Amino acid sequence: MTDDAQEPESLFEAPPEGEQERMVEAVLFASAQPVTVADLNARMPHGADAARALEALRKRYEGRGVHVVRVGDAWAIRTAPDLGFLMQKETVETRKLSRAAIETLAIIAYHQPVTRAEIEEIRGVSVSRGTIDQLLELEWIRFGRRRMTPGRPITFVVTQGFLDHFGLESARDLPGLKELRASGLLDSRPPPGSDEETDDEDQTEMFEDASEDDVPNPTMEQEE
Amino acid sequence: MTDDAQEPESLFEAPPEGEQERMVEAVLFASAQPVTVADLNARMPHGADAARALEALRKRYEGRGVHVVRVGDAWAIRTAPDLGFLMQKETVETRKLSRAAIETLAIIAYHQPVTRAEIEEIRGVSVSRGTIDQLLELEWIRFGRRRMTPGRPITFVVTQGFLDHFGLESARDLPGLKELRASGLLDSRPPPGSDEETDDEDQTEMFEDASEDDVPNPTMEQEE
Amino acid sequence: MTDPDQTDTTVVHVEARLAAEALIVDVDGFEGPLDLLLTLSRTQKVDLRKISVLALAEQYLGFIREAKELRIELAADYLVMAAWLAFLKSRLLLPPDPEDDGPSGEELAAHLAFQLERLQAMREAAARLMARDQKGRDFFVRGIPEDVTRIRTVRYTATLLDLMQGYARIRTKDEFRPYTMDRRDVLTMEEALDRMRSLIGFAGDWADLSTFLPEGWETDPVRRRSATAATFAASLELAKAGNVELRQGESFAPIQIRRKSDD
Repeated sequence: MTDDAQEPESLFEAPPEGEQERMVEAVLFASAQPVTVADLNARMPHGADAARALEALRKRYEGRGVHVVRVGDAWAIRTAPDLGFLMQKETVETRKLSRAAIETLAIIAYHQPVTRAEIEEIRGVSVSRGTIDQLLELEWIRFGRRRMTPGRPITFVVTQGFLDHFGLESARDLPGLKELRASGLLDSRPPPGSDEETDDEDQTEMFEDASEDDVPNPTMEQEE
Repeated sequence: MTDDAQEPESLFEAPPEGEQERMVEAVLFASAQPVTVADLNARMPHGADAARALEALRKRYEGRGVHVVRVGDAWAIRTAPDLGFLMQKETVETRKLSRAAIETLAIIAYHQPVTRAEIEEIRGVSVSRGTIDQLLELEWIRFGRRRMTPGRPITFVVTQGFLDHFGLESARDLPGLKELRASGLLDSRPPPGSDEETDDEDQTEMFEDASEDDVPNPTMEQEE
Repeated sequence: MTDPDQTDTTVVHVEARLAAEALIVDVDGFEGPLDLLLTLSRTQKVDLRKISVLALAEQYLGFIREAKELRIELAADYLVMAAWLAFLKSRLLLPPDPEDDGPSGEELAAHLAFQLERLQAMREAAARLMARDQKGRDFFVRGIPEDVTRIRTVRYTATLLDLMQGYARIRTKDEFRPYTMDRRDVLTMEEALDRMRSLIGFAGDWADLSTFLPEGWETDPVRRRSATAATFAASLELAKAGNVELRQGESFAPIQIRRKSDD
């Protein structure tokens, strides 16, 4: 800073140091980018010494909630690193399971233990890896035993977590097709003769099991 | 804040006041939007008293390049207005508001909650849809409650964004509000004679207009 | 309001004419009759509270007359206001009619004065508001906001109802399958009969019924079941016709079949 004593009191007189510090503070605060010393000097009134004001400001913010920090060759105000935890907000968002996931889960629940190929056969479409992963992640399904058939495919079964979530004592409490129909969940009338016909012996077994338990299901009533 | 002396040293012990002030400082600096006291308390550790910390912080920043300002029930850090000249780079060119929009805004601010018919009565002309839309878009006004009069017209009120934009702590701090109130100019004064006669025909029409507008708009309902 | 300024009327009238001439060019520049009245009232150069509404009515009516002479199209509301002011004027000038229980001329005049004063006050308030320090012009917000990072946990959920409806959906999908598609895994007796007829010529010796199942139908349990039933029914049919013989060693033993010897 040149301090020309000869120069008469003029428009170009530098503002007092405290004022310069305020200016640097305001500019650093409002700028969308870190600001270089050159830029600060260009913005401040003639004769101001941004570097010195910056140093004073930096000292002033020591130990505060925000700091004056150097970013490359520029300067910015940033939150003190130890307070970073205040900048996080945890939100829990509840979302409905996708239709594919619900159907896959239903098949596992009704037909367990069931292989992926069997799920695909029942749904009539392939089951994406993501759907299975999602159900595994939710801990609603887990791996069961391998099927003792060629290729020894892994099976899936539902978990205790699943039962807890759906308020079931056991997977057998799931209502069978007859009950679903009786409760109006299934409004279609089956074509005569195709009643409860299934593709697979395991399924038939499982399914008959389920419908044998046709004691009125209280859980289901509540759900309606 | 309840301070249970019986409670042993626990996880819930509030941080020291200086620390609380740093936290409030960090959060306010980080946000471009005003932050409510409730939000501050929610983000700070259990037992902290954001309101008290805010008061200390506000004092600390008096006379500095940035200020702690109150905006309705929220707080924000803003640059000191006298340093605006340094900020040409940050200045956002705002759309120039029409005279109608400015007057409508003032009427809403000073008379709130106010119906469209009342605005029209004060200005002596009908308020175009575009004017209201522009103010809504700027988020300077919002829908208030419906007036419990025939047609249940919707009212307008100013927002926190309005207060923030004009540097007002609350709508009570509007310039000249007290004088206007004292002189009775903010009273709703119906025209002499009952509403059915003379010039009131126009008004009745306006009312009907307004209520027609209201009906199909579900957003308004939600706003209540 | 019996006009105390009655003596000024002629002066006011001249001023009003001058004002009206200046204003007429730009009648569209006014925001309605009230705005025009407010502008005209300024020529009285008094506090709006002390304004002479009668004089103002004269001014306005004069303005409208001028505009008509110049064949300027006036919006309906200007004419409505003119009619109303003419009515007001007569109310103010004539002694009150004891029969009429409507508002008095003074009351109407006072309300108009109030409206003008209020509009003026709102305009001043608007000006003061806009003169305040404004965000983004005079004071500024944080340029580099450190956004609160939202750690968003998505919790997926489903109800038992969803589960059951999902299952029901899959099951009914099968039931709705057109009948012809179901026949993919069904061997009809006619088909079995045709097949048996062509094969039976070679079956001179006892052979298991199962060996007559069509190729590929013996592995899949559903198809096997259907094919077995159809083939069995067909063989009964052939036996009835006297073409084949059937035998079974014991209960649940394989059923055997052979062509009936011609002898």
